[in-house]
Amino acid sequence: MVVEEDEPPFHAAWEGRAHGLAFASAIAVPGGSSRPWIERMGAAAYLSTSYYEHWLAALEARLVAAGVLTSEELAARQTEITAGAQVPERRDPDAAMFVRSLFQPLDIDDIDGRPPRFGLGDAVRVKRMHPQGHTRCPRYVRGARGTIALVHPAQPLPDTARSDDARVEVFYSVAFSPTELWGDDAEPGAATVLVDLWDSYLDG
Amino acid sequence: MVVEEDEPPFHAAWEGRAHGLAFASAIAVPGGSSRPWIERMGAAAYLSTSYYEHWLAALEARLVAAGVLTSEELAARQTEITAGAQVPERRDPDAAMFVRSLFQPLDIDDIDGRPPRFGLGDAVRVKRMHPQGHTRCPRYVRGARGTIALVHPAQPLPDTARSDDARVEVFYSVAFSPTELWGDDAEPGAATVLVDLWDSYLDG
Amino acid sequence: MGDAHETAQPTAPEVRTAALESLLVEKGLIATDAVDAVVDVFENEIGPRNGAQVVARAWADPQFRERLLADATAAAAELGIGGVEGEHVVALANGPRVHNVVVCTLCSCYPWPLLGIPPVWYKSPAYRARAVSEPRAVLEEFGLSIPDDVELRVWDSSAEIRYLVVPERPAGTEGRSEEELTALVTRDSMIGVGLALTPAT
Amino acid sequence: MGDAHETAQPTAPEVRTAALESLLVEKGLIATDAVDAVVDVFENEIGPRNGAQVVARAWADPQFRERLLADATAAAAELGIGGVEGEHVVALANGPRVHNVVVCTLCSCYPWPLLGIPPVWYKSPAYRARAVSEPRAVLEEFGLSIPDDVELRVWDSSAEIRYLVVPERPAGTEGRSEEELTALVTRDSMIGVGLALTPAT
Repeated sequence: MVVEEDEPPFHAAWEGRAHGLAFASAIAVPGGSSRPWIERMGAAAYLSTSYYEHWLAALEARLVAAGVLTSEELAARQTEITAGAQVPERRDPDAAMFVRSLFQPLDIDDIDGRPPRFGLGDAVRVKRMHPQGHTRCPRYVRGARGTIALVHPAQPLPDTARSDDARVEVFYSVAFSPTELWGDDAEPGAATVLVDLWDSYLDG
Repeated sequence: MVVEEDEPPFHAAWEGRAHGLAFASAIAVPGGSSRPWIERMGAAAYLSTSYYEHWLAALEARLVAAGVLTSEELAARQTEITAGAQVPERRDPDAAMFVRSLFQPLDIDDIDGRPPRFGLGDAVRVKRMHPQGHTRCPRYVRGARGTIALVHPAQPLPDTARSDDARVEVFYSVAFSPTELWGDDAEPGAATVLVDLWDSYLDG
Repeated sequence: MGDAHETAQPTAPEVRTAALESLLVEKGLIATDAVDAVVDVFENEIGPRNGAQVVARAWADPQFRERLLADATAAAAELGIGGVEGEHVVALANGPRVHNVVVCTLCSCYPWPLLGIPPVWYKSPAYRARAVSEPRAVLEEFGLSIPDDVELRVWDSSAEIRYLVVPERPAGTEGRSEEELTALVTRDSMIGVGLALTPAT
Repeated sequence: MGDAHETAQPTAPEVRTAALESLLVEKGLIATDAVDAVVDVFENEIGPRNGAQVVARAWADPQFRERLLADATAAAAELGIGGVEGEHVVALANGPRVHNVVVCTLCSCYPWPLLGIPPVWYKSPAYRARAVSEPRAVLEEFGLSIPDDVELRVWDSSAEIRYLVVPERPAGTEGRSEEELTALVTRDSMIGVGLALTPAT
């Protein structure tokens, strides 16, 4: 691991602006969470660019897909910025106040969903699967047997967030033994890997 | 799929030279097959460079690791080439003849190895594993159940080729049903996926 | 496919960011001071000091510790700490027989209100892959040796819970103020790749 | 980690190749004409025409077909075809109920002496991933529809066998010479992403 001492939150001014753009928009940035949009970058681009470049790519893609901006507008404005154009300013103290409120304790209502199919200690097996779109089921646990360690309240299932069939599900912290995941290549020593997995990923 | 009409074997002269360098060396290029060296490039570099750039990276790495060249020599020569230096010539008709013979039918001796543990039709399960180095066991079959469809003669196991414990093993074409591999996400239609897997990857 | 090396020079991210902000301001969809506010929040208001206050309170107040382990979101809110990416927090208590460490293998989920922006190593493909496959080797690189008989629990925060590790209270801190205790709680100790500082260090 | 965008401009591959050849020649470890020979072999001697000759012979000669399906390496050698990456070849016969297609998911293994250098798409991450997970969709993109009741066999050549698909002999080719038949056998039909040409086409 390469660890940076006294690492700042943002390594360049643009990173902070990019972070801010994702939250400060007067409209919700369309298209749900940014993660599925980041995945559309493709593995080569994803792995060879930095964290905030992923954010930027997702922001651009979502705003273009929603019709808020066009690629041509973006390209033209980039040319103007390169030529020295300044970013215009617009003040809206209420918007600034609202954004600050997002980083204070929030009132979150519980979401109704089907009751959990599994309880603490139940043995489960993660389904083998190969979804085309975004999923929150990591490959390294697919097909593996584990045990329910925590049951969490229902939330919107990210896999279906952008589909017509948006679902709400409970999810679980599922405990796996390292040898179940990695066979003889598991590291020695007492260990448990706990992965948060949604109800529909699991078989009893 | 993007398919190129009338695709040439090499898309640029350097690709042919790079291909040739891998076979035409008077010494065997050290370090076994190039694949483990290509994997050392890392995923980001691998996915953002072309096939022959992978070959080049592996060639450079193997020759440097074997002490045939140093990185400094390479960098210095690259600078000279950029400045217009020509590649010197050296003729060796015997070497050229030998290289041509590699692309004629070869006399390959059988290799002795332990007899196969499995026979045609046997049910097997691919081990879950997480090897640190090169392996020929694709992730998408790990943990899956299949059936032996072909038994192939023993060969050196690539996973151990560079270790002190180099092993010779038989391998099999193992037949998997798509639903075993991909669950409900399997494509409809009659299909079998056959994967060539080495003896030690399998449990009975 | 495979032609990435032939594409034009990419536009610099600072140019792309400025172009985006410029267009959104022009369309009246964003306010400069709202973007400024986000930057200010992350540069000056939220960061590991928030999590450290929560941990120090748990060390100092056994009843708060109980509430924290039962419902960390509510317990943090008692200290005015919460918000986006901290809507559902679970606290994981380290002890003599158990050490917890957190990773997000699928992206870099992180409890922002408690710990701020994740460090670059937390977002790196190497940490995200190795923390689940060879966690003891990773922790060794952070200078942390977990004996083989201590259960190492690796939490992959792949859904909507964000985890906060509650490190063990160091020996020799009896009678210290909450303020003094807070200074001992490092970011790394709340991810689980480190321990709390001892007063000597 | 994650800093790829900040590294210096990479050295062009033609410069790297020339530097390597230059140093190896200088050290007496390589001969220019040996490198020339490899380029010549792949540009002028081996390629899909070799495989096509093997397939055409199998269409024309039932006993050769039997030998090919029993030991393709030996059968190809009868025609003087063989060498590196063709040491262990298995021939897969298509038929009315079975269609075979070949991929190498781990790299791009390919029967060089029979088919030459693999095309770029065969080496692409997309083909290598999708050929095993959605082969019918991939074949559709090549213009090939495999009915749901025909067994599609996808062979992942992940070890030391190189596979040659023997396409079905097209109708209306009775009495054609081996030479004429050879012209009907495309590279794609020997990978399994196409069929042999019919004389009309």
